[in-house]
Amino acid sequence: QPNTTAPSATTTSAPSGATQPLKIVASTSWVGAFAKAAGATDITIIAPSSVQHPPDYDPKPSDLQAVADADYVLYAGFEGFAPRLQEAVGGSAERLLTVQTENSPAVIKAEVLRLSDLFGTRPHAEAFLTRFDAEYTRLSQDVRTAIGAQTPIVVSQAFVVPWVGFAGLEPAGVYGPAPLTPEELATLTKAQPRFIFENVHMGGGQPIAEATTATVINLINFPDADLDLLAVFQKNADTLKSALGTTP
Amino acid sequence: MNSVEFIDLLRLLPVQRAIIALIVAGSAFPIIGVWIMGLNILPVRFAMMHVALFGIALGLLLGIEPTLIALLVCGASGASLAPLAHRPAGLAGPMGIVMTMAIASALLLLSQTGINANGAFELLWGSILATRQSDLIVLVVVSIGILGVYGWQRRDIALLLYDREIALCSGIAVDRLTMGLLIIIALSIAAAVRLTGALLVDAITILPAIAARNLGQSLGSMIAWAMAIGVVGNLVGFCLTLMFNQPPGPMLVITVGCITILSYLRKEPV
Amino acid sequence: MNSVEFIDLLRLLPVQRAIIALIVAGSAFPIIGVWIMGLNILPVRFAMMHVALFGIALGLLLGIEPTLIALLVCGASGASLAPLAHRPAGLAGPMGIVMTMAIASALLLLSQTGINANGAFELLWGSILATRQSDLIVLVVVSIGILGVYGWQRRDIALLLYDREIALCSGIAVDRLTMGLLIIIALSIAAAVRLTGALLVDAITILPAIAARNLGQSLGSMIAWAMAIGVVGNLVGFCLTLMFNQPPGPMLVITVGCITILSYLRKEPV
Amino acid sequence: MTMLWTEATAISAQPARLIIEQLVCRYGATCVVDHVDLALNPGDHVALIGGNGSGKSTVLRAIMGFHPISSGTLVLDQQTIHPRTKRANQYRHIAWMPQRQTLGHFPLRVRELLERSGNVRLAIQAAAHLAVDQLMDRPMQTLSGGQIQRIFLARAIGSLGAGAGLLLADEPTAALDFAGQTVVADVLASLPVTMLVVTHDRAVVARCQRVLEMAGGSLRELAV
Amino acid sequence: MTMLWTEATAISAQPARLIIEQLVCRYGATCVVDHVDLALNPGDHVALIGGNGSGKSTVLRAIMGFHPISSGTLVLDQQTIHPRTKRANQYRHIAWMPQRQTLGHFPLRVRELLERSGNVRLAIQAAAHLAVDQLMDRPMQTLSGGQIQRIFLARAIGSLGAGAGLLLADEPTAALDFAGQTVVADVLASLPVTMLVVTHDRAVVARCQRVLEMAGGSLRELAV
Ligand SMILES: Nc1ncnc2c1ncn2[C@@H]1O[C@H](COP(=O)(O)OP(=O)(O)OP(=O)(O)O)[C@@H](O)[C@H]1O
Ligand SMILES: Nc1ncnc2c1ncn2[C@@H]1O[C@H](COP(=O)(O)OP(=O)(O)OP(=O)(O)O)[C@@H](O)[C@H]1O
Ligand SMILES: [Mg+2]
Ligand SMILES: [Mg+2]
Ligand SMILES: [Zn+2]
Repeated sequence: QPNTTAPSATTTSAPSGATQPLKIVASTSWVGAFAKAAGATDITIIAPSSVQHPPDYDPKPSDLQAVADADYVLYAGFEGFAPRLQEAVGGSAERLLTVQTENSPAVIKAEVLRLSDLFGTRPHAEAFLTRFDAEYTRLSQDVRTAIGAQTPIVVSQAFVVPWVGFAGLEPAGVYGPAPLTPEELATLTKAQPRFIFENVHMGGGQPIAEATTATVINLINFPDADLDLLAVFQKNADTLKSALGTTP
Repeated sequence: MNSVEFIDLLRLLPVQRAIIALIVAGSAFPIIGVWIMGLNILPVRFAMMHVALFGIALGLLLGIEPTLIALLVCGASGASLAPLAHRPAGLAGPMGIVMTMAIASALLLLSQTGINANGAFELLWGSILATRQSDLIVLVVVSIGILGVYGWQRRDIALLLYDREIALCSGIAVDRLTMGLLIIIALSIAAAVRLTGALLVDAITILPAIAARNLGQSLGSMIAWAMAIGVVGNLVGFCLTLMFNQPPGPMLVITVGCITILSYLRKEPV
Repeated sequence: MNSVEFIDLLRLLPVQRAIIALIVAGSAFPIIGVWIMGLNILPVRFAMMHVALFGIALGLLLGIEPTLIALLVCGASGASLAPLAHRPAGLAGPMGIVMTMAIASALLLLSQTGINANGAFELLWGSILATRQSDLIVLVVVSIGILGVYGWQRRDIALLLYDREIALCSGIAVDRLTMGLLIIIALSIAAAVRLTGALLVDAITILPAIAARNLGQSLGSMIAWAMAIGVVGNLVGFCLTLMFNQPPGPMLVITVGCITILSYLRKEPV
Repeated sequence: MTMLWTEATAISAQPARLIIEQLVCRYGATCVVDHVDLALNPGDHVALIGGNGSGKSTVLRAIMGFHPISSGTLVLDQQTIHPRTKRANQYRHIAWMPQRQTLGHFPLRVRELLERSGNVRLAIQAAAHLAVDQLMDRPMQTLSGGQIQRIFLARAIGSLGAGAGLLLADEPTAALDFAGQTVVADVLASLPVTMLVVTHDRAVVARCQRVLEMAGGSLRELAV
Repeated sequence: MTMLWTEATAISAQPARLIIEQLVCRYGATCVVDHVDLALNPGDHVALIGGNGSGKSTVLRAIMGFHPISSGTLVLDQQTIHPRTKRANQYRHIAWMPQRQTLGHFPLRVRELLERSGNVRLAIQAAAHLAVDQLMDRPMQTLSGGQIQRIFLARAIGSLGAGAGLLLADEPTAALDFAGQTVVADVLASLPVTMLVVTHDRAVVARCQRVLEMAGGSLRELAV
């Protein structure tokens, strides 16, 4: 449903559209990384990656200014401040886009292409995806190699399930984001996992570790301020290699 | 930040709206704050946020407009406290029950139904910088309502907060008045959280009222103090917000909070 | 859920530890709850969580062990209330200030320094199902400490909570005792949140105490009631948790909360 | 100071008739008012005396509806007082002086208390006669024991001025200085309404037409 | 009932000497105790009378340290009373009966109050003499006005039994029934300690050796 032509606000405020990069405001660094991958260059992040609960974020005056000046405001859907700020400053509601954030190749590919069509930066996005595919395959292979022939049993927090596939494994169980119930704990414990893929941003898997002596592997989803999505894959690959690789 | 940027910010419509909102709400909501002090239900803002969360979860579950359900549940929880007001231990305990039971029920409902908690939280979100035209209108209406109720019932309220039995034997319908106040408090707090942000509600209700309790010698003078501190403190805090580019909620709470702490220097409050 | 599964759950080490924790903490923390009622600082659990968050942010910023700083800041904030206890408006106002100012400062500090708040929140997180051996030991030590202080000072505490002037002219060092109680309350609540989870703290402190305020006729009998409700209510709630497969925090709050609501059926508390 | 209070004539109320039959009040299991009968004719000034803890205040508080009635009936001017319903309306018919002059939970100025008494003008005149009219802008919390008591009497007189035909006063002279004891006893005597006054003050008893004594929850009339 | 209280001989305290010089107490700008001098010799029983609002309670509360002293000195048995420091220790030297018998903020049983009076045994004996020993297990909040006053006198006697040499009593007979007024006046007269008693009760005044009158913040001694 997103419009492929830039909204009128942009064309009127920036008549020399070809030379001036689009101003993108992203709710979080994760959303920002998708925009960057799609080819945006002028990206302002509202909630820094340090904010645990994006729904709670209290924007600053500079955030308001950024939204007022933005060509597009991107958010993941649950950050109430993004649509409210956009509505408060007025202007076309079409500037506001939701982006599905998930670190799986399929979602990344779909969302990056969709955004690039909007930004008019398709070639950049395709170049990124080519690089991404190669990197993903390489890093994923490294992890699989480190694991070796065995297939350790893992359970995973709901929002880091894609990393289980990344490691070439199947999750024996999933928990979160709600707190564990005793039955979940019992079921997940009974699965006798060797590893727990924990979402470092939310937590919640510690009781399983307690009950099973499984190793907790802390995985990230949000990139740093450099908005480098590939760095997230690099970092998690390293984490996974050193954790899974040490299995006897 | 230099002055040019400050002026730039003032040109933004939401910033102008925020200033109007701070003046309007800052002069009406401290009245609510003083009632809250008098009824000894200071954590009501926390309680209402959690009751609202429960209402939202319920609304999402039933497929009815969640903010409506949230308001209804907030009003009902306020009303449900009224019959306990005459007890020797007062309303602090019942408010504590509402607060903890609401969180627990909300979490249970969310975990039961698998509703995305983020979506529920999102509906509770507000910020003074994100005040829309429609928000401002609602805020003005609510504020005028509060001022009206106070103007109309202030003598009875003064006696009620002083002593329930004396109010009763002065011919005041104590139960009805208590329930009315509790419902107004619950609804306006719930609305204000959504319209202006949670922390701002603290800065315009509770904190000015705590300061006024130290400074005023009657309901009238306390409310005058609270309104003055509400408006002035929040405008000063908002200027600091703009000047130092800080999140407004925390900044306003800290500004008004400092004034409140200073009010404790007054030696002999009544 | 059938009985086999129930027995299965009881075989889990975390479940066994949770039961011990509920018995131990459930019999000591209600004492803290009654003190909290007596000092009229019911939202202390909320306040301490946010004070702790501020302390953690500070610790992360300074590179010092964050949980240590959090405990220190909690203790200090408790102590800072003591000089205000003799004011006519009591401690409810000061506790309100601590609560709102702590959230605001924590948010400001986090937003200022770009500290990873995930770490900060993580350190506050606790769940009764995640109680480790070491947590249990700390909990037992804290609980014994609370029981010890109460046994040792209970006559003085009874008079202090009854009336400060009467306590003073009975030769009680009122200021010191108030400060001691506030520090103990602040520290144990902060520790318990970390060890057992926030909601569980409500279920073992505030709720039993509110019920006991309706049922007991003296500090001693209130504490007996609170302990009974704390232990029994939480064990029942935990069984329900296991039987109906619910998150323990909300389930325990709801169970004990229902008992507390029932306590209001008693007509004439003192 | 000891002259009769002339403004009392401004009280327009019709003296009320109060009939109490078989009144029983309990605290939990203990019965502190035990099947009490009592009839006050319009204009009667009745002293209610009796040992400490004999149940005098409980009787008054039951009439006011502040204490639940276990059984029995209260009839004020042919109207049965329902302990639960339409209370706010009934209070306008009874002026009340409590034994424990509460300091209140929240600041309130003397003026605000008197303004809501029913008849401000008369209440302020009464305050002037009782020498506490200079305290109008003071918070109740800052008054001395005797000053509070005088203000509460002024408030009760304001209620009488607004049409209450019955005054219930619980130890109205307890905290007063020597002069005040006489003044208040005289003011009470001059009020043209029905009055039931609990007292341990012989001067007040002496000015009443009837004396009832309470003991162990029961009431008997003393020959005066 | 009106006999002297024999257990008073169990009070072991050394009667105290209290010297007050140029005491000034204010509420905000108003000066309610205005350069008051007062000397109590050991064993003196002194009545403090005066109009309502004249500052009597404030003087007593200042001695107790409950009201701040603007200027002046208080010396108890050669020891200057510092309004701020080591308060808890000094309270053991003064027995206190407040004017407003607080109902308290939290339940407390009578027994618990007396247990912490200093000398439980004596306090309970006094309660028995004052006919309130059957109330030991009752919460303070459930007592009648006169019952509370009796319990507070018993508490003060407990303090005397623990060595306090000075009794400060603020209107100790205000809420008492006829018999109680006499009993308490007699008990007070029998106490072998220094005593400063604020009262509006002629029977209590008559049993004191000295009478001071307060008016407008100033004190003068009346010839008895
Ligand atoms: N909650 C309660 N539980 C048990 N007994 C109570 C309670 N409240 C009051 N009482 C008792 O009821 C009796 C009557 O009390 P009331 O206040 O009516 O006495 P009174 O005649 O007014 O005494 P006084 O002259 O001292 O004011 C007293 O013995 C009192 O101890
Ligand atoms: N906070 C205050 N601000 C101003 N004046 C006050 C305050 N508190 C008390 N007062 C005044 O101080 C004076 C002295 O009060 P105090 O209680 O000492 O009187 P008292 O002699 O004990 O009177 P009573 O016989 O009525 O008990 C009174 O006139 C009172 O109104
Ligand atoms: Mg009485
Ligand atoms: Mg006095
Ligand atoms: Zn949050």
